[in-house]
Amino acid sequence: MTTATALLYGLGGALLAGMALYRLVTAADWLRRIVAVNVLAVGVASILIATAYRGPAAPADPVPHAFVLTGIVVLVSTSAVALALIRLLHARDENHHDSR
Amino acid sequence: MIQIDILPLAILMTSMGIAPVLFAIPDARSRLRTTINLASASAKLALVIWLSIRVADGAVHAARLPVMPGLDLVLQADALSVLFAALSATLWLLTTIYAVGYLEKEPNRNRFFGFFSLCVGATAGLAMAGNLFTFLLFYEVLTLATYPLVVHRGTAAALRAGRLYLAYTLGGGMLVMLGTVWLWVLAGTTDFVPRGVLGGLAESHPGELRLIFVLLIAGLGVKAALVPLHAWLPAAMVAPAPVSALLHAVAVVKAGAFGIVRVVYDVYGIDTAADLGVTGPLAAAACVTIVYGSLCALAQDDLKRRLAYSTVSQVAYITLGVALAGPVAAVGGLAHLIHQGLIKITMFLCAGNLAEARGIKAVSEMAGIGRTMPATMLAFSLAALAMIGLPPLAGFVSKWHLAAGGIATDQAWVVAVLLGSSLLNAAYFLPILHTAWFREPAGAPAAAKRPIGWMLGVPPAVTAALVLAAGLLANAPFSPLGWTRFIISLEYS
Amino acid sequence: MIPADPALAQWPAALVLGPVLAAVAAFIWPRAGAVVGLGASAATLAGALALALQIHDSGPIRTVPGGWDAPLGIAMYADGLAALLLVMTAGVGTAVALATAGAGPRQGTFFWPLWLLLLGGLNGLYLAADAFNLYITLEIVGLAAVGLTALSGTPESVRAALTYLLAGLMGSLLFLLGVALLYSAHGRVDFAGLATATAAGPAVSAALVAMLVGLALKTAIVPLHVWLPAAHANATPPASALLSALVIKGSLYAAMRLWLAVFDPAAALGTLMGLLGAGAIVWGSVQALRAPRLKLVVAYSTLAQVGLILLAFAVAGDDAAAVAWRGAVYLMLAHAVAKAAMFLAVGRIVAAVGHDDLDRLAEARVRPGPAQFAFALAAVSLIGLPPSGGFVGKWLLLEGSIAAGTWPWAAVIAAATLLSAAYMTRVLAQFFRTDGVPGGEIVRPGWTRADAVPLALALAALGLGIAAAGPLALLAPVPASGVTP
Amino acid sequence: MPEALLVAVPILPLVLAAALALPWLRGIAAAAVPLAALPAVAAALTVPVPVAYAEPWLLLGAHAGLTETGRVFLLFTGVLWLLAGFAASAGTPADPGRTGFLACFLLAMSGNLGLLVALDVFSFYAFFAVMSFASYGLVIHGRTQANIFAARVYIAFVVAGELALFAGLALAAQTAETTLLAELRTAELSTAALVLLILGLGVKLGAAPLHLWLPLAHTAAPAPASAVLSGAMIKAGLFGMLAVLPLGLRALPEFGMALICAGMLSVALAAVIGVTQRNPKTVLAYSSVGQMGVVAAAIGAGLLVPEAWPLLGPALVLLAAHHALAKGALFLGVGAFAAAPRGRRRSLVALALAVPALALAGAPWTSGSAAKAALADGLALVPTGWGTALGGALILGSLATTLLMLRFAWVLPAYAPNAAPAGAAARRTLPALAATALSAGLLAVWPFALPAVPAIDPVKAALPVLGGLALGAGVAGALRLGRIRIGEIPAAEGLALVSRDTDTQATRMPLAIRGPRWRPQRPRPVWPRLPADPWPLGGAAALALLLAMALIETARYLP
Amino acid sequence: MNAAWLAFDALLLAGILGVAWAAMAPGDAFRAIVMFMVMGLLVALAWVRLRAPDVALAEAAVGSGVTGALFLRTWHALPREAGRASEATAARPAAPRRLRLAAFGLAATLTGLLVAALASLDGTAPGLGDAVAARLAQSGVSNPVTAVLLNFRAYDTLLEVVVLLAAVVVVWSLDARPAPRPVPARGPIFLGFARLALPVTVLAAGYLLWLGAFAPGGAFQAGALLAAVGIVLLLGGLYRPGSGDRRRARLAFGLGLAGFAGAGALTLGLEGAMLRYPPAAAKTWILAIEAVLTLSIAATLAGLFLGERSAPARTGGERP
Repeated sequence: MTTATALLYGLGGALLAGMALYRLVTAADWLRRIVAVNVLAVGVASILIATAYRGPAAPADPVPHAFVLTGIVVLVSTSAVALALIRLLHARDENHHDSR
Repeated sequence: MIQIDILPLAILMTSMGIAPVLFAIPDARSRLRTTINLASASAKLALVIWLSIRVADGAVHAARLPVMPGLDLVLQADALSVLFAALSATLWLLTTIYAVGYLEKEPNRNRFFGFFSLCVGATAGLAMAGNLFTFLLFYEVLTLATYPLVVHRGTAAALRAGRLYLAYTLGGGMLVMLGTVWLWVLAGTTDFVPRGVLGGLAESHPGELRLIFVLLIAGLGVKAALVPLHAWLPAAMVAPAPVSALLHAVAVVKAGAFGIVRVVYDVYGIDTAADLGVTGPLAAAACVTIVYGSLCALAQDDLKRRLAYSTVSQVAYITLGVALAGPVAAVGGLAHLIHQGLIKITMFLCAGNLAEARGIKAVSEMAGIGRTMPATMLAFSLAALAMIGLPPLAGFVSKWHLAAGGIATDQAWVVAVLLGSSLLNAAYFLPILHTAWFREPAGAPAAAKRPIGWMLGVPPAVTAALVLAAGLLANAPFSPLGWTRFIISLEYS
Repeated sequence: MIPADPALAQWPAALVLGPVLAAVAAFIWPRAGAVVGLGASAATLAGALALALQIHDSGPIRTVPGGWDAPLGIAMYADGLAALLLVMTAGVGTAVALATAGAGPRQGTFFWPLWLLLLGGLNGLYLAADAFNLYITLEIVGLAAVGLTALSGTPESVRAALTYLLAGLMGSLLFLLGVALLYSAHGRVDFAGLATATAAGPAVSAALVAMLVGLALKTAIVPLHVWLPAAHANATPPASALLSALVIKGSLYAAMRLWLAVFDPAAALGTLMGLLGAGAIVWGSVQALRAPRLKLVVAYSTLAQVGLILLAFAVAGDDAAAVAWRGAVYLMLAHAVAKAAMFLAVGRIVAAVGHDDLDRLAEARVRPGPAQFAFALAAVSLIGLPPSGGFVGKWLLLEGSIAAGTWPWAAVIAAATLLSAAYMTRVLAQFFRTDGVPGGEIVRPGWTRADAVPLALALAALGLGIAAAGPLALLAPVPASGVTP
Repeated sequence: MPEALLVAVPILPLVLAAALALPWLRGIAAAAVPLAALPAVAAALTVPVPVAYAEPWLLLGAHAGLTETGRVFLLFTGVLWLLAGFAASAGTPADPGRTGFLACFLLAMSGNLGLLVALDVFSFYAFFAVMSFASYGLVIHGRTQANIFAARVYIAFVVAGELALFAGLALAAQTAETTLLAELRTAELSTAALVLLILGLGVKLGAAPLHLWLPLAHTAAPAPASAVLSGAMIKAGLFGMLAVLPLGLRALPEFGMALICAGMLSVALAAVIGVTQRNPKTVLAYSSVGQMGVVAAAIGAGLLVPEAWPLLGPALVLLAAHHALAKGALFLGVGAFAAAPRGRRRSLVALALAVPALALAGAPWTSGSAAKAALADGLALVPTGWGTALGGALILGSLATTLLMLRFAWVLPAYAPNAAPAGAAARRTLPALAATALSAGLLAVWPFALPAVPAIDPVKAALPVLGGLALGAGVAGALRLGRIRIGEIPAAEGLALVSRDTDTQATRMPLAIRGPRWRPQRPRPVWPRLPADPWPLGGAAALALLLAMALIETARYLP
Repeated sequence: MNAAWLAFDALLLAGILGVAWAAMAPGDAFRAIVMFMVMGLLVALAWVRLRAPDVALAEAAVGSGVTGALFLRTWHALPREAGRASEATAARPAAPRRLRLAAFGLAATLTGLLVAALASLDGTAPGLGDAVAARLAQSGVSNPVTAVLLNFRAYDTLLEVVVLLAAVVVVWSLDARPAPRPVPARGPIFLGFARLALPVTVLAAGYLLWLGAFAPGGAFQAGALLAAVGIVLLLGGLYRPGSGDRRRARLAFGLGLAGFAGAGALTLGLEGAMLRYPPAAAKTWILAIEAVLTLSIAATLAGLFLGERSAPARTGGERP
C-alpha cells in the first residue's frame, strides 16, 4: 500500500471481509448469506483496488481493475445461481407443506 | 524391462485366466463349466510337473513386469516354488472334482468356481513369487478371492465368519505390507535369494531388521494361524467342505506358512535370522501354537471345528521346522507342508462326505458310521493315524525329521513338545475312530441323504493313498521328502 | 521449455476451447447433446493422451495464449502431473458420458452442457500457471458442479447444491483474497514469478493460508466437509460419479500445485495438513461405518480417501517427499477411477433393487450380480489392496513416510486401510447375504450393456495397479523442479 | 526266494486284511486267516541266518532280515499265530464285528511278525505300531463295558508307549547316527534315549508297574486274541529290548537295578493279586505279569553284569518260547473249554490244560524247568547281593506260578463267559491241543534251535512246585477251616478306581479348553441425522482452520 | 487538502461499513437488500475516488444494479407470511449463541491478522501498470483496462464468459414447479416510464460499448444496461416471448462465448496462439468480440434474472 489512502481503503476492505465472514457463518437465512458473500467480495475487491492505487497523480494499475471487473461478473453469475436455488428450494418447501 | 516366460505365466493363467470365463458361464451350463474346470486343472498339473522336471534340471524360469521404479512383478520357479505349486496343482484337481460333485444342485456355482480358481491361481502366484513384493500382491489376492468362498452360503453365520476372516487376514496383510515397504526402504530390494539378501545390514541395523521380521511374521502368522492370530480359522468352518479343504490344505493356511519359510530362508537367510536371534522366539511361538491348538481341538464336538484346531496345531510344525534353524528340522517342516496338506484335505473331504451323505456334523453323531460308510471312514482313519504320526504314514516322516532336527541342533526340548502334541492328537483323533468303528449307532442310523458318487468318493481315496505313499515311499527321489531334501541342500549348501 | 514442434504448443489451449465450444453447442441444441458430449469427451481424451505422450517424450510444455508472456500475459503449463490429471479427467468423463448416454434421456438435456463446461474448466484448471486464471477455472468448475448436484431435482439435492454453492463461494472468495494479497505483495500472480519472487512476507503467508483454506472448502477436507455427503449422496449416479471422482480433485490439485510450486509453507503447516488428513480418515470411516444408506457410505468414503491423500503434505525430506507426492497423485488417479465405477455401480444397484437402504439390501430379491461385482472390484482399489491403483498409491505413500522416518503417518495409513476395509465389507456382506430374503426365490438378472461401464472402470482401477510404470514415469520429476512452470 | 519269503511274512496278513475290506473277497480271506502265518513259520525254518536285505525307497530306508534270535522268535510267534488264527476263524459269519475282528487280527499279526524281520528302526517301529494299534480291535471286540474300559486303558498305554519308543528311537538314531537296530545296540546311547526305549518297550512287555493294561486286556479279549496277546505280542517287547539294549556289551548298573526291582515287584504283585482272581483268564494274565517280571529281572541282571549275558540270553529266549507256547495253549484251552459242551470233551480239555500249566509252574522235565535252570545258571554269575536276591526271586516266581496255576485249576470249572463263543467247538479245541502238544514237545525240538539246554535237576525243579502245592493246599485248608473269604482284588488295581462310564468318556475328553469364540455384534447404525442446515458449523470450522493455519504461519515472523 | 480527502475517505469508509453491516444484519430482508444496493453505490463512489472508474461503473451497474435486482426478484418470490418457517427468510432463529460468539472471535482475530499482513506491505511491489503502459500501443485500444481484459489477459475474460454461460445453464436447468406466482400487473406509470426509458437506455448502452475502447466503459457495463432493457420489456409484458423463443434465447446466451472462443480457436489456427490478434487488426477484433459479447451478456443477464420458466407460453412438467 503506497499511500495512506490506499492503506485506508485496504484496511477498510479487510474490515468488510471480516464482517462478511462473521455474518456469512452466523446468518440463519440463505438470502442473508448471499448478501454476506457479496460483501465479502466487495471487501476483497477493495483490497485489490487499493493495491492498484498509485496516488492522485499517477495512473492506477489496470490489472487489478481487470481482476475486479472479472470478479464482479463471476460473482453476479454465482449469485444468480444461488438465488435461483433459493427460489427453487422455497418452491420445494411449498410443495412439501402442500403435500403434508 | 518386461521379461516374458511362458511356463510360469501359463501356470498362473490356467487358473487365473479362466476365472472370468467361469464367472460368465450361467449356472445352468454346468457341463461346460466342469469341462473347463477339469481341463484347466489337469493342464495346470501337467505344466507344474513339467516345470518341476525343468527345475530339477537346473533350468531358470522367470517372468517379470516392472510396476514401480525398482519394484517388479516377478514370477520365478525355484525348487521351493515347485514344491508348493505341485501341492496346490494336485490338490486343486482333486478338490475341483470333489467340488463339482459337492455343489451339484447349489445356486451361484459360477461365482463359486470363479473365485475358486482365482484362489488357486493366487496360490500358484504365491508359489512362484520371485520377491516379497510379488508375494504380498498374491497374498492379498488370495485373501480377497477366498472371502466369497467363505461366505458362499450367505447365511448370517457365514457372513460373521467372513467378517472375522477379513478382519484378521487384512490386518495381517497390512502388517506384511508395512514390513515389506520398510524392508524395501532399508535394503532396496525384496528379492527372494537363497541365504538372504540383507548382506551387511544385519550388523548395521539389527534393531530395525528385528522389527521388520516381527511385522512380517505377525502378518504371515495370521494366515498361518499362529496363536493368538488363529481365531478366524475355526470360524471359517461354515464354508462348504471343498473350501475348508482348500483353505486348510493348500491355500490360505499354507500361504502363511510358505511365506514364513520364504522370509526366513530367502529374505533374511537362516544364518542371519539366527544371528539376529529371531528364530528362537519364532520356534517358541510355534510350540505354543502346537500345544494350544491341540488343547482346543480336544474340546470340540463339531467335527470340522476339531479338524480346524488340529490344523492350527499342525501347521505350526512347518514354522517350527523352519525356526529350528537346522537342515534336518527344515526338511521335516517343509515335508510337513506337503504331508499336512494331503492328510488334512483327506479328512475334510471325508468330513464333507459324512455331512453330505448322512448329515453328520458332530463327532458324537458318528457312532457306528464305520459300518455304514466304511470306505470314507477308512480314508479318514488313515489320515487321522497319519496325523498322530504313526508309521508308515506321511505324518511320521515329518515328525521324525522334526524330532531328529531338534536333537541335532541341541534343542531336544522340541521332542518333548512333539510328544505332547502327538499325545493330544491321539487324544482327539482316536476317540473319533473309536466312535466310528466300535460304537453301536445310538438309535436308528441317520438316513442317507444322498449317495456318494464317484466325484465325492474318489478324491479322498486318492489323497488317502497319497498319504500312505508319501510315508511308505518317503525315500523315493520324487517323494515330497526327496524334493524337500533337494531344496534344503540348496539352502544349507 | 518450448517444445520442438510449435503445433504441439496449441494442445493446451485446444483442450480448453474444445469442450467449451462443445458445451455451447450442446446447450443450444439439446437434442444433439449426447452426440456432442460423447464426441467432445472422446476427442478430449485423445488430445490429453497425445499431450501426455508428448510430455513423456520431451518434457513439459509451456504456452502463452495471447502471445503476451507472463507476468502481464497468462501462461499455460503442462507437465506430467497436469497431463496425468487431464487424461484421468477425460478418461473417467468419457466413461461416465458413455454410461449416461446409455441410460437414455432420463438424465435430461442439461447434463451435457454442464459436463462439458466442467471438463473445460478442469482442463483449464490443470493447465493454469497463473493464480487469477486458476481462480476463474475454479469458479467454472464450481458452478458446473453445483448444476450437476441439483440435476436430480429432489429437494434434498437442491438444499445440498445450495450448501455446496455457498461453501464453494466462500472458498473461491478466500482464494481470491489470496490472489489479491499475492498481487499486492509481489505485483504479479504467475506461478513462475511467484516461485522465484523473494521475501515471503506476512502478506504472502496470509495469501497461502487463505488459498489453502479456500481450496480445503472446495475439496471437502474434514471438518470443512459439511456440504459433501448430502451433495454426493443425492445427485444422480453419473453426477455423483463426476463430482466425487473429478471435481474435488480439481481443488486438491490446485492446493498441491500451489504448495509445491508457489509457496514454501512452514513445516508445521504440513503437519497440520497431515493431522487434518488423519482426522478425515477417522471421521469419514466412522461415518461410513454408520451410514444407513449405500450412497452415503460411498460419499463418506470419499472424505476418508481425501484424508489419505492429504498425508503427503506432511511428509518432509526431499526424496521421501517426492515418493509420497507421487503416491498422493496416484491415489487421486486411482480414487477417481474407482469412485466413478462405484457410484455408477451403486446407480445400477439402486435401479435394480429400488432403494439403497443398507439394512434392507440383504432382503432384496433382485441381485444385480455384475453391478455388485463392479462395486466389489472398485472397493478393492479403494481399500488399497493389490493389484490396484489404490495399492500402488498407498505403497508409495507408505514408502515415503517410512523413508522420512515419520512413523505416525505410516500407522495412519495402515489404519486407513483397515477402516476402509471395514466399511466396504459392511456393504459387501449385504450383497452376499441370502438368508434374509423373505421366502421368495432370489432373482439374478444377468448382464446388460449398462453394466459394462462400471465394470470396465473397476477393472481399470485394478489395471492401474499392474500398469503403474507408465503413469509413474510421467510423474518421475514430481515434485523436484517438475511442477514449477 | 528267501527274500520273497521274508517279505511275505508281514505282507500276506496285510493282503488278507485288505481283501477283507472288499465284500466279494471277504469269504475267501476269512477262510484263509489260519494260513496267514505260514510264511513266517516257513521262513523261520528255511531261511539261513543271519540274512539282511535293504530296500532304500521304503520308508526312510528299510532293512529286512533275520538274526539268530529273530529266527527263534519268528518260529514260536509264527506257530502261535497259526494256531490262534485257526481258532480265531471259528466264529460264525453272523457275528457283526467278525470282519473287523479278523482284520484287526491280521493287522496285528502282520505287525508282530513284521517287527521280527525288521532290522532298522523305522520298519521296526512301524510294525510295532501296527501291532499295538490293531490289537485295540481285538481287546474291544466284545463291545461290553469291560471290553471298552479295557480297550481304553490299553490304548492309553499303547499311545504312551509308542511315543516313548518314538522319542527313544529318534534320540538313539541321532546320537548313533544310524538307523540299524544292530548298530544302535553297539552304540553309546544317551541316558534319556535308554530310559525312553525301556519304557516304550516295557509297556509292551507288561512288567510292573507298566502292567496295568495287561490283565484287563487279556481278560477282555476273545481267547485266540488273548493267546497271541500274551503269548506272542508281549514278547515283542522282550525282542525289542534284546535288539536295542547293549546287553552283554556294556554294563548299565542303574538300569539293571531298576529292571530287577521292577521284575521282583511284578512277581510279587502277580502272586498276591493273581490268586484272588475268579476269572481264569485274569489269573493267566497275572501269571504272565509274573513271568515277564522274571524276564525283566533277567534283563536287569544282564545290564548289571554283562559277563552273565552269554548264559542269560539263550535262557531268556528259551523262556520266551516256553512261555509263549504254554500260555498260548492255556488261553486257547480256556476258549475251547468255554466253547466245549459239558461232558467228556470238556474234561478232556481240562486235563490237557494240566500239561502247560505244569510247564509254566516249572515242574521237572518240562520246558519251564529247563528255562528256569538255564536262567539260574546265568544268574549264578551275578555277584552276591543282587545274585541271591535274583535267585530268590526266581524261586519265588515259580512258587507264585504254581499257586496261580492252582488257582487257575480251581476257578476254571466255574468259568462261564457271559458271551460264550458260539459254535465250531472242534476248531477251538484242536489248536488248544496242538499248542499243548507243542509246549510239551518243546524241549525235544529245542536243541535244533539253540545250544543245548542245561541238564535239569528234577529235585531242584520240583521243590518250588511242591512247595507251591503245599502252600496252596495249606492256605486253602486254612481258609476253609477259618471260614475266611477273600474278596477279589479288582484287576488293574490302580485303575479300578477310575469310573467305567465309558460311553461318555470315550468321546468326551478330560481337558476341555473351549476355543475362543468370536461374537461379532453388527454395529446398529444409530444415525445422527445430518443437521438440516449444516452450514454454520462448516463455516465456523473454516474460520477456525483459517486461524490455526494463520497462527502457524505467524509463528515464522515472531522473533 | 490531503487531510480533507482523508477525512472524506474515512467518512465514506465508515458509511460503507455501516451500510454493509446493516445489509447483513438479521431483520427485514427487503431492508437488507436495499442496504446492499446502497452499499454498492457507495463502493462505486469510493472506487471512483481510487481512480478506478471502469470498476466503479461495473459495480454500480452489475454489482449493485443487476445483483440487487436479482435479490429483489428472489425476495419477491419468497413467502412473506410470518409463522411459516422457511429457511430462506429471516423468520428462522439465528445460529446458536455459542457458535455466534465463537465465529465472532475468530472473525475478529482473523481480521486483525489480515490487517497486520496488509500493513506489513511496504509497497515495493511494482505491479504491472508500467508493463501495460509500455504495450498499450500494440494492444489496439487505448483504455488500459480494456486492453488488459480483451488483449493482454483475454484468456481470463474468455473463461469469465464461460462462467457466465455456466451460470445461465445452471439457472435454466433448475426448473421449479409449481410455476412462480404470476408477476403482478404493472401500473400505467411503470409502462410510461418504460416507453420513455427504453430507447434512451439502448442508446446509452451502445455509447458505453464504443466508449470502452478508449475511456471507462465496455462490454460488461453496456451489457448490463441492455439487460435492464430486456428485463423491463419482459416484466412489463411489452414483449411476450413465444415458446420458440427459448431456443433463440439459448442461441443468444451461447453466441458471445461461441464468438469469443471461436475467435480463440481462429487465432490459435492463424497465429499459433489463442487470442493473439494480428497486430494491425487488433482493434477490429476486439470491437467485434466486444459487440458480440455485449449482446450475449445482456441476454445472459436477463436470462439469469428471469430464468427459463418465465416464458409464459409453456406449461411445467416437460422434464421428469
